[in-house]
Amino acid sequence: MSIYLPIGPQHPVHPEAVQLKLKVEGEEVVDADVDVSFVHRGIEKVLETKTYVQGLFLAERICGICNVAHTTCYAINVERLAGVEVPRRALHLRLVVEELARMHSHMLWLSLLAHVIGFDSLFMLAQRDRELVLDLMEEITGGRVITSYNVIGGVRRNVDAALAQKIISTLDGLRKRVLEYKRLLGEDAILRARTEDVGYLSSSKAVELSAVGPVARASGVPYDVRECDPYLIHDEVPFNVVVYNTCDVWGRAMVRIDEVLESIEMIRYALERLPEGDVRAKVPLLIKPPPGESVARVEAPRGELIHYVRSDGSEKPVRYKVRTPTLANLAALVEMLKTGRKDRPVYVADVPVIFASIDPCICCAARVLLIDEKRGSVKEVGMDEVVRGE
Amino acid sequence: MLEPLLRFVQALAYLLYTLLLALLLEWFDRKLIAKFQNRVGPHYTGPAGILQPLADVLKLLSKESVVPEGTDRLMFTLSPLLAFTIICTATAFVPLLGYRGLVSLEGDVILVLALLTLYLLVIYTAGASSSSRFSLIGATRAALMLLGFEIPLMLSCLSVAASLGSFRISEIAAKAQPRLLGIHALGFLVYLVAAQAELDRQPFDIPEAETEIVSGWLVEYSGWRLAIFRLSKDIELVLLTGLAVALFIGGGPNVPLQGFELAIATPVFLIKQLLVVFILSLIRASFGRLRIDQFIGVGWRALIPASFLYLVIAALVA
Amino acid sequence: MSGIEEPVSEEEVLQRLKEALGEALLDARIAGKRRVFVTVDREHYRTAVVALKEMGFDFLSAVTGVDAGDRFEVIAHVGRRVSVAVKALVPKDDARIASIVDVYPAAFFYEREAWEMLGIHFEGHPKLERTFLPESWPPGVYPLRKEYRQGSERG
Amino acid sequence: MLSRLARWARSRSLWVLLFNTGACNACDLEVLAALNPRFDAERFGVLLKGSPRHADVLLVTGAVTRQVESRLRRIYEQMARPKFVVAVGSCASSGGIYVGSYSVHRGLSEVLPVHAYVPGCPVRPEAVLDALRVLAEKIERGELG
Repeated sequence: MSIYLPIGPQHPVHPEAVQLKLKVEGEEVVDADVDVSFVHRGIEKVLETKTYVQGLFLAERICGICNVAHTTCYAINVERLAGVEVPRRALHLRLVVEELARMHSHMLWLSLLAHVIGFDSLFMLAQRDRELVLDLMEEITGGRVITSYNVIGGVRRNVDAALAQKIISTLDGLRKRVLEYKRLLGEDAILRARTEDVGYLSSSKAVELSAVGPVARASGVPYDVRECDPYLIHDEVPFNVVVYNTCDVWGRAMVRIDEVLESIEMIRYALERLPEGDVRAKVPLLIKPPPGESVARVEAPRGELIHYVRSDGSEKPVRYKVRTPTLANLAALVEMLKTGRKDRPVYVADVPVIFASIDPCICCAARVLLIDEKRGSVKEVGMDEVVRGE
Repeated sequence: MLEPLLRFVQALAYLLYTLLLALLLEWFDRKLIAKFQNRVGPHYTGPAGILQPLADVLKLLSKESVVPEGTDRLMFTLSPLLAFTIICTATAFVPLLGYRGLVSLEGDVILVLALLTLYLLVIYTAGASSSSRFSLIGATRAALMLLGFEIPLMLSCLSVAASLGSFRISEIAAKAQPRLLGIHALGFLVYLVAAQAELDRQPFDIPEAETEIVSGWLVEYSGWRLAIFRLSKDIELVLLTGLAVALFIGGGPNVPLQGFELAIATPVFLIKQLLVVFILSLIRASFGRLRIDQFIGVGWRALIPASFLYLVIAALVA
Repeated sequence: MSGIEEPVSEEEVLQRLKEALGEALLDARIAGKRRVFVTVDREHYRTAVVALKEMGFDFLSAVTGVDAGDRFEVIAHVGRRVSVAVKALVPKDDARIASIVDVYPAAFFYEREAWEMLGIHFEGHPKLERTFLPESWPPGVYPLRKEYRQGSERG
Repeated sequence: MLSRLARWARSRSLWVLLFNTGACNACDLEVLAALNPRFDAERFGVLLKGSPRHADVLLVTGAVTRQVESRLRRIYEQMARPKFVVAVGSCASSGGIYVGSYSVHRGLSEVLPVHAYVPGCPVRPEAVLDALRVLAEKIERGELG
């Protein structure tokens, strides 16, 4: 018999809807499958009915957290297709906003992880410090979360010297807070107890399942699109790819924290060498790129984001394919849910922590269908039950 | 003839005081947590938001109380009332007024501890009786947690009672002195940790319906039933902090007060209670949540041995 | 897994693909920095993917399904540094192609998406099932096909 | 007199439940931000609750996808009366940027009775608090619930 207890995602622990189907034996998860149909908004179909400029605003709303990555990728894709030359100053500013978005996304993730573990003070403090980053993004682009900063051919608003200085000084203040969180992650007993050895993904599996972003880098795979396929001015800006090989949730947390520190340095570097010149190339509103296809790749906060566009010369794309980093990590997620480290099985109460660790960006009503083999009952409970329940 | 009427009025007044104290402590706890999290907390409902708990309770009382089908209606209605009465009777023995409580018996320490355990059993039936299978699991969690902290709670209370030579709370309260805290520090610590677990607060809030994440036995309750459960939870906080003050820190001031008891002893007791709430809130604000298997580990490996050690110390000291 | 062993230069990739596939390569070109586009017919799709795997490409980025009007196209994007796109042409009336899940397990979800959206059947895929569309979606209706009109499945 | 007291209490203690029906989750972030130390919804007695039984206000974000619709209705039915629904963001208000897609509704009002709309794509945390304040004032004046 199947009992439904539909509970809304009362807290966007997992901001998007996915249903994990778990086979459990008592406490331990034996098998898992994923259903991501809740969030399907048919974006790729709608993109085919929009002009390139209209599509920019839709692409921005594929994911609310890493929308800067989507617009950067979309803009690069269309610029490469149409052969548009973007002024260097715009490349610097795009990098600054992209790294700011990475910072706010990682700090949001830290607060969500804290929430899943019930550490609400860390949730509140991480949220408060994230507001500083959102203030900067609002001042530069006009928007807190969705910025609409990238346009085809450059960026919409300029950054003067005073604002650049303000950004650098604000980020210096933020640095101390982030180092504080790094120390906390290293020392807090309960945080470590809930994250170490949880959500194990071996390096070989991370490579085999083509995992991306912090999930891969925490399992020793040094894959970062900014370094492997530099797109903006990443080949000039010195930064190091953050890699840990603890292969667990704790490792992913440390990767994300270190990346925030890296981003602060990258932003300082980009702002201190801001070249002169305008920020936007002249591009016709009804841009008609020549027939052809183009692939653009960007390192979104969650990992490699790839866009593919096919054009037939008209003002609308024939096909616009978007593969989000979360979809790439789904296979890795299913793997993590099934196999814990040899001496430590995956507990049902770990599921939400593991799920949060890939920083999912697919809409989640967080349903878990527990197929309890012993009792043979199928029970649909909210993921957040699982956080506390069995 | 007048005697029973007077007793009744006294009891009613004491109950009213307990309720007010419960709402005050919940407000104090929420304000403290907010301050620890660099927030303001309840602010606009009454001066500094002090009426917020009252507003919450009144709102719940005015809402529909849904009884989902497939629920054991009798138990679903009875358990909140049972929980409330048990907790209130237990609080009657604690000297909330500083120099005395409502009633004082020889051996009421044991009675209060027994009522506390009974209260937990009622919570189990509350979870079991509501239709959602899941709250049954939440309830079994509550029972499972019992193993972890019930023994340390009892041991710490009984050891301090034994060391001070009396099992009557008011007598212990009179004998206990802040300076004694040095000797009974371990007992006080064990008591606080066990109380935090009994109250289902971080890091031990595993079965209970937390504000953000729903689960556990409270999930199906709404309306007046939920209001009564929340109130009994607040009164439980009053009870445990009152007990902590009475047994470990000492009741009212020891100088004879010639009739000013109510004006001096009660505020002093209240301030000491707020102090204990401060400690519990600090614990709640600085920890995440343990998994149930980790909690049982902490309970059996650390809490229970510590309480036995304290028993030995208390016996030697007395 | 220390560094990344895949070949670095576009020319080298193109050269080795030509050796592996010879005239089966209908079109092969370098489409910009770190971009190689290769087109093969349906039969050589798997051989091209396997050749890339042997070259050291261990990362499958995505599998794209395209309804190009008169035919379907399945494109496998492979590679961390150089992004190689292997395009296979699939006739519309017989929309079948070999699955590459055994070569790159990550294709598991990508091929399911292409199947669900365009109806291209991937032979050898362990679990071609509904992934993104709602449960109430009528089978046999593929939204990303050109002839599909919005809401027509509501009938 | 009793109903005035009940209205006072209901307007001061709005417990909310957030449900994402297929949004890009930018609105969810901003509702979440309404709880953080800077905006602190708890000042108005607003708490985020997990169970529909405990919640008074259902905050819905996202253009209601067809797949989530049945669950959304079920959650609404589970809430104890008086209950209120707030459409957060232009997706929930009118289908937003996804209008024309085969898998979404043209806004929440196609599915549930809506008591307040929060404009914005994404909404700002202040707008969410403002909507809850407007709702609270309406409840206190007795126009709602």
